[in-house]
Amino acid sequence: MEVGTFVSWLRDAASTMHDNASYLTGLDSAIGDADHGANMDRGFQAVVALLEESSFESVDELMKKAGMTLVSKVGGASGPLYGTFFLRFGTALAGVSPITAEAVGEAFRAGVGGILQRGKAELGDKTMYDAWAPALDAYDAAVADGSDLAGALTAAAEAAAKGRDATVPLVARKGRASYLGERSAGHQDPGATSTTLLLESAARTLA
Amino acid sequence: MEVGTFVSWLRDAASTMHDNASYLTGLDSAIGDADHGANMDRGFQAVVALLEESSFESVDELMKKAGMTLVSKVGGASGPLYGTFFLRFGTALAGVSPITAEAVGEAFRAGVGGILQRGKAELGDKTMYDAWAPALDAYDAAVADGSDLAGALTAAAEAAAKGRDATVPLVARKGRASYLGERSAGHQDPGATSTTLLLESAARTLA
Amino acid sequence: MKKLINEPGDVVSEALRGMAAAHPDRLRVDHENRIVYRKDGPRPGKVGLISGGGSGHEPMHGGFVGLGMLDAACAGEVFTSPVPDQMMAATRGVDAGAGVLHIVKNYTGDVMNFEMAAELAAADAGTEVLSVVTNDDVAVQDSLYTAGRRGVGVTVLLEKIVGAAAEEGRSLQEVADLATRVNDNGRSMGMALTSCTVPAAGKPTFELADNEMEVGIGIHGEPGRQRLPLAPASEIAAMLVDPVVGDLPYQQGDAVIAFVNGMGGTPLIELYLMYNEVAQLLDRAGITVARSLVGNYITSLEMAGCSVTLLKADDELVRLWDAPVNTPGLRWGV
Amino acid sequence: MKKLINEPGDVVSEALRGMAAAHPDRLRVDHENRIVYRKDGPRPGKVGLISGGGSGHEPMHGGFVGLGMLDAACAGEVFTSPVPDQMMAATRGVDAGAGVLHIVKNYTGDVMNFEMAAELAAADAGTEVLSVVTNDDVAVQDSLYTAGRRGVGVTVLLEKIVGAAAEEGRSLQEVADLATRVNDNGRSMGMALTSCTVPAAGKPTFELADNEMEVGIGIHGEPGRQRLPLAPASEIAAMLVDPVVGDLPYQQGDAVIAFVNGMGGTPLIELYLMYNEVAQLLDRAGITVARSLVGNYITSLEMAGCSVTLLKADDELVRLWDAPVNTPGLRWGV
Ligand SMILES: Nc1ncnc2c1ncn2[C@@H]1O[C@H](COP(=O)(O)OP(=O)(O)O)[C@@H](O)[C@H]1O
Ligand SMILES: Nc1ncnc2c1ncn2[C@@H]1O[C@H](COP(=O)(O)OP(=O)(O)O)[C@@H](O)[C@H]1O
Ligand SMILES: [Mg+2]
Ligand SMILES: [Mg+2]
Ligand SMILES: [Mg+2]
Ligand SMILES: [Mg+2]
Repeated sequence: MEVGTFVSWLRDAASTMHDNASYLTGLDSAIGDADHGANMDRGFQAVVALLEESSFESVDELMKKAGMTLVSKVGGASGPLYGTFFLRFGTALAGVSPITAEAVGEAFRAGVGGILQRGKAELGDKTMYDAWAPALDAYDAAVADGSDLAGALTAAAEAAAKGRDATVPLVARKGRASYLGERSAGHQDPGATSTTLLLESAARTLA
Repeated sequence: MEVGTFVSWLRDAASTMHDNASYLTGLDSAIGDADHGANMDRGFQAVVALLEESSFESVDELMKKAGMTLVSKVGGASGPLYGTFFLRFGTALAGVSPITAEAVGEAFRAGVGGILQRGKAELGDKTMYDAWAPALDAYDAAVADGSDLAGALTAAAEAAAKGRDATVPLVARKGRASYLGERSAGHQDPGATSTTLLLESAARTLA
Repeated sequence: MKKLINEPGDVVSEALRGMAAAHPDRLRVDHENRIVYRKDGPRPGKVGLISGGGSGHEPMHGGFVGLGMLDAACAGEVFTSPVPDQMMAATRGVDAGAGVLHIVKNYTGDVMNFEMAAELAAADAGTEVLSVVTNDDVAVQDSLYTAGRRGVGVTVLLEKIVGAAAEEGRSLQEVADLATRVNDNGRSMGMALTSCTVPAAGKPTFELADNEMEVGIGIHGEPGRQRLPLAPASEIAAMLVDPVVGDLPYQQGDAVIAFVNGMGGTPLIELYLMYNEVAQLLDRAGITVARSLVGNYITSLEMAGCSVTLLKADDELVRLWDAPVNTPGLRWGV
Repeated sequence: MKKLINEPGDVVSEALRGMAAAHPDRLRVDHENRIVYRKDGPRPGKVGLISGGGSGHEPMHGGFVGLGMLDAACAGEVFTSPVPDQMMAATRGVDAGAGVLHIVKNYTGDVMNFEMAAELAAADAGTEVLSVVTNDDVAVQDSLYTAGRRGVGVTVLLEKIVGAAAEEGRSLQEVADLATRVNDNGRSMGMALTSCTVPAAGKPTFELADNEMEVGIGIHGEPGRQRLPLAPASEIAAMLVDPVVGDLPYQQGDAVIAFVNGMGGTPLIELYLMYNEVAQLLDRAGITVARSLVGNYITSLEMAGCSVTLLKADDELVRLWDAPVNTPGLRWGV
């Protein structure tokens, strides 16, 4: 897989975040502070600006720079979390060639590990981790089943969507929604939603 | 006429202002600062409290004290104006006995003179003077025509009401409404309205 | 009506109790007469400065009582001038032998009540009283044929500057002349994004649609001269600055104290943003900002909106502006 | 959305330009990095204090930069934590050889971004960095199993007190220990009468009916723990004071700094009225008010509402509270 493929992912993710900005902010209004859409959009627009300015020789360089851009431009909870994901994802791919479905799986695992380490969320805390964790499992299972990258990412995106939906009834224990206590139940987590969008974008573009 | 008759006027005026407080404040919202009803109500409630506490030997004493109470409790533009009216009204009746329709006419003239002197309004400035001036003229004309006190006050109240209605199309040149310029046209002056209520109360009670 | 209050009729007296409790070191409150006094006054030989007006403009006036500013402030009901009894009591209370200046905003009610008080105080105690009436609001047109212009933002700047002059031991006439000079050199204009609600009235004084604003408002929740479509901050700034600059007029090379004031419900982030616009407009007009003030100082309950005040300032005015002041609302140098 | 703004995306940078223009004598603003610096810093040998957070809480934090308080403040987007780059730049900018304390409010985003910055700053420049995380909001329950309590009103008091200690030349560890002590002795609780509107969102974060209020809100326009019928100020005061007093707990004989804070859209007249209620409740509980603060200091855009913060204060904390401070938001003694 070429650098260009990953560039496509980032561009597609950026336009997805842009199109869904007010949807994500709306979700964040209910149980947060009404900025998640603006945050994701700002961050990915900065990634697009990065793509305009620089060209990248390797996927790991591209992904690390994208991660650093997200860290530098998003802020909030999602900035360090998504930023760390891409940083670790890129680092895991350093020197790896060719980039196989297995290699992407390793990078995926490293990225989710970063989110876990930064955010210290557990499954069921009603955070983006509730989408990332099942997505990673589904990806691994698919690859183990002999699926190609496209198939594994599709499985991951579907699992993320299920995880996202499963956040609705939960009472939040991490992030701003946790301040609401019981009142956080009945609302879909914004971060789990943006994670699903990101993985759906990956399934559309990385292949 | 007895002190008691004038006490009845003040009591009736107080309950009239109380009942019309939000009506008057509503008028003052459109072209002023939304307090005229509260001001009149507060002032006349204080006059009622005065009547509960003290008894009065003479009409002039009663009216002067009522005027001082209004000055001390109302504030705003209407406090000094109505206060001065009653102060001058009372002063003009000092030592006058019996209190005839002519004597009340003199007192009425003195009171309106006080309003004019304090407020420096001219006819057509869209103030309470637009109710007071025609009321005084009508009173005088009625007395000249041989009318008794009740008849003269009824004529005065009717003329005040006409004067009040005539304030509607005017552009204000005095008081807060003047800040609105042309936008003050189309609204009835709150002070001209409370003046009319006060004179209608007089027509009901002084006889 | 959504307010942090108990009974509408108790708002003023309870807020005064809160002020007294919050500033026991600096203020003394006569609750009976609703007068906020400087704790450390009156200082023998100093001209006494009193002001007052309807409540609902906080921190003005009670929050401007203290060293280097007012000696006393009379609080009326919300948006209703205080009564002569209050002003007489305050005049007596601050008279330290050098006379008393009444700082009156030009509203019919305030002017008449202060006038009655001055007449009575002169007759009564023989206290020498002079008055200055502020009337800086350029939104009021044809003011020659009407009650005239309203006193708004300049009142704050005047109370500070004249307070410093009184502190220096100037005579009553000198203090009054300075007050007149400040008023003559100041102009203001305001606008509202929302109405406010007088507690006793219980509903907004006027209704504005989501895409409307009132331009040319005063500080009593009264509607303004014009209802206009909502505009960006840069355009609003021009709508306020242009008539102010054109009125005095302020000219290229002039130095000013520039004051962007919030109406009570507008947060500081927006006021700083407005100040950025105002500073740029002044810069383009060649007007230098010698000093600035940004914040909620002369308010209209919870109204959202702002006003711009300019005061042409020579070295003396700037020096008096910089002099120490210790009030709940303005404090520096102490 | 009715605000005095231009483009929603430009609110923060334009407000920072306004701050810089309004306080040229005291502040220096790095617009690129959105950092407000003390003009006269860094002072060699003094521990550097930096804070920061989302914008929309003005005057916090930029308005608390200056002598006796912060050395720098990083401004994020509205309600969004600033990014590590800003904090690293500010850390470098204020490091005068004695190390830097990061004052962080306990929000996942703020904590993670400051953590990343501290890691990077340590690796990068070898600057010694300690952090204190404020978490005084008693409205957050079961905080052991969650992200914990929010940092709210105590942050303001802490920045003042710890700023005074840093000014005295204390070591980084001493300053950090004091910060921890202040946080440990402070508790807060807030409520809202209205929601606020994040400029980029364009509509209110939540909707409240005319007869409803939210109790247990934070400072990001987030809904609170409970939606309750609107109540008189006296009942609201009890709803805020009781959980605060009961939590530490503050006891009969304790002395406190009492802080009634407005959320941005509540005018001072209501805050003083609330302070009157709070002072009475404390008095009844036998708690002495050593010092008080009433005003809009840690806000949530134009939200109407208030919060109550108590800080148990011994003589040292009171002395540090009284020490000179010269910032746009708090000023005395200078
Ligand atoms: N500790 C955490 N671990 C994982 N994800 C988290 C954590 N805290 C918050 N999040 C995610 O971040 C999302 C909110 O992001 P955003 O609104 O951009 O930041 P903020 O909460 O600072 O405003 C939440 O919906 C949640 O999915
Ligand atoms: N100069 C004046 N002469 C006579 N009446 C006046 C004058 N100015 C104002 N008024 C009257 O006062 C009324 C308003 O009274 P009120 O609302 O109680 O006081 P304020 O205007 O101070 O709020 C106006 O409706 C008008 O009739
Ligand atoms: Mg958010
Ligand atoms: Mg009125
Ligand atoms: Mg009034
Ligand atoms: Mg946020």
